[in-house]
Amino acid sequence: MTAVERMIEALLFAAAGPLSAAELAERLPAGSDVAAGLAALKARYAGRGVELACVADRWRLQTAEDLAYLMTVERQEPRRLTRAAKETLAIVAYHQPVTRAEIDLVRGVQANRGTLDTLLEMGLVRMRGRRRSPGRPVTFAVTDAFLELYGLASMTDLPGLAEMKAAGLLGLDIGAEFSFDLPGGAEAAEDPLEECETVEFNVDFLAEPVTA
Amino acid sequence: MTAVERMIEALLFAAAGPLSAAELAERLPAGSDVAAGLAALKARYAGRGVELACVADRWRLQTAEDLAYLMTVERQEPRRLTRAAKETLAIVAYHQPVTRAEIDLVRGVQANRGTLDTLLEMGLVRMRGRRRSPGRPVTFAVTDAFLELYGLASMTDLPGLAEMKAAGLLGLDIGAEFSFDLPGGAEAAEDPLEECETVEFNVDFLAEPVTA
Amino acid sequence: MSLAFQTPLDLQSRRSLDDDEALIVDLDGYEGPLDVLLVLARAQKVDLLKISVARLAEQYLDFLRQARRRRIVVAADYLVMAAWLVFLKSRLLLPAPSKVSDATATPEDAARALAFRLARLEAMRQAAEALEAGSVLHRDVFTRGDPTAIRITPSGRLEESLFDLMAAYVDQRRRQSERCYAPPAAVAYRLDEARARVRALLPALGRWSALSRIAPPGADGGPDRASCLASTLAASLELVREGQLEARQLTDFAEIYLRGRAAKHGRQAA
Repeated sequence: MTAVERMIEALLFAAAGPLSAAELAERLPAGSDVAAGLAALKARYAGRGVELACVADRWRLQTAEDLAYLMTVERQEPRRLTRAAKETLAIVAYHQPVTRAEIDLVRGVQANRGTLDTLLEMGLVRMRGRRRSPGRPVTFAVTDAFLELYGLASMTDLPGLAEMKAAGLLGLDIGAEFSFDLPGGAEAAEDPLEECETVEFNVDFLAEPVTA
Repeated sequence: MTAVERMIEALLFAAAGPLSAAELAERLPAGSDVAAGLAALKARYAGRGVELACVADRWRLQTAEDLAYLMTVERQEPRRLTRAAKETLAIVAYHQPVTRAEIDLVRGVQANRGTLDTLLEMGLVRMRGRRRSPGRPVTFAVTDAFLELYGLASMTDLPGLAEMKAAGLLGLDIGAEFSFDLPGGAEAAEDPLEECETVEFNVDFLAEPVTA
Repeated sequence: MSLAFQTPLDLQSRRSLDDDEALIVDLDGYEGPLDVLLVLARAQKVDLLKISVARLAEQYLDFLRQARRRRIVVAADYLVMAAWLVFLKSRLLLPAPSKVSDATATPEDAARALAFRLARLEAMRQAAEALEAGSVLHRDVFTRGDPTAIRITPSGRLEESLFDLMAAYVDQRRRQSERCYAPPAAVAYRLDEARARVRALLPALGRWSALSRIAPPGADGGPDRASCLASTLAASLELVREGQLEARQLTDFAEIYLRGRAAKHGRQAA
């Protein structure tokens, strides 16, 4: 492989779009034989998973057409939690066991009902029990999958107030009155869920009016 | 070139980031020998303008390092890290999991809070857990993004790691007591996280009246 | 350790320090005493683990002396280090105590610990440089450049960071605290002020006067009119009870009139 061929290969690979022979020549050392390099490169890539194509007088590397099925099928968006989901998850983590009404209290908005359900479906949050308070609302807690996602050994490893301060997330404006209960710490009295309840978790909306 | 090699080549070429062998296997026909395909591909690309590299245990195609001078258009100066940030990053990488206090101990200064936070924000460092020691300080470790940025296949590929280990330089326990006999000490080896956490954590803000 | 030779060595080091003054003038360039020590230790050009701490101490004190001569304000931690080094050096120069108590660290241990810390910091600095010297993404090596090409994202697994989670939590709590309605507490016209004011006005209250004219008008930032009226009325009623004032109201909701009772007022003034 000639030096020019290598350079053309690297340039085409890293370029944001197809490059013409003239554009390549500009970026290569003076006197480089671009045409010969392109021809050699085209021959080298023939029949490979990636090919050198010339479109409208511009050159680009592209995946072989017959392998397109590999690409289209596997195209996937990166999965990130939505902001709402992340916020709800954070509240559950820092205040568990927590009821829907309490989540709404912190989030301020009538939390999108779907958000908590999404987290339940994703297995990051689970129903934990029923608070021994009027309406016996269902309480929620995070799951082992949550711990895994964030690389935590246990809930006591969740970064706390001091770490938030250290990370500069808490300024002086939120000072003395900012605090939260330690996850797994002070537990409000609650009963375990009955078996049948775990299946149909949508039932708990019946409890809402009382706590709201 | 085998069919598997072609497919791996096409997949890596089209991927937005490095792919692990397992991720490749998922997308290839059942029974494909991914390891052999990768090895063959790596040999094929050796010395070319584009090379196959292993970073953070995953594979990616990248331009040859010696051709960096050609990439004037593509070069985006990575966000400049300050000297303190680079040093902190190195300390986290070579000592992980490591606490803030330990980073300060190695550097010999009360770190500017912002340094570690910048690294956290950039995704080069993450919180890992809590040290099982008094105060349960949060520990930090580097991320895969760190390995990808510096082109390291794994944590064992850190430059000079073996030599430092052999020289016993990676211990965190030594040096903490170097304030022997000196009142006040030159170094506070104590962890500052402890106090405020235990004091402020047990307040349950949810117990406050709902509507103020 | 051949301590006898330390003094001449120190003189040499002082001379060499003077030669490259530029190196040590700027205290701002250093990140704390350990950083200074490391720079000085490098000048000894030996394995940091085998450095002469006694000599290093002398160099360090020299450095501080120069900084002071240039009237650079030396931070406390530099001075603490200086004190510690002087102490350590004196301990190193003393003959070893005959009975070695294994509980306390020996000066040699302390010197070794310092040397270790210097070596470790140096190792980390070199590591940082080595990392930077490697093939850094988007500086030395480049991945596929075309953003419009068909792309495959590496995995479908969730990628979240604890930092984001914490930030999400704190954001909400901040918003929540901003949402809390906290009306400014009304400023009340204090009763004792009202009392003092009415008392002071007593001599002028020879005739029936309307409460609304006696009460202060209220002001921006101070107590409002309603509070002024209420407090003045309450204070007046106290004075009525004490017999210093008379009050009357012709009908419900009508204006209240006040009048001083001259006799008692006279006695009060006396």
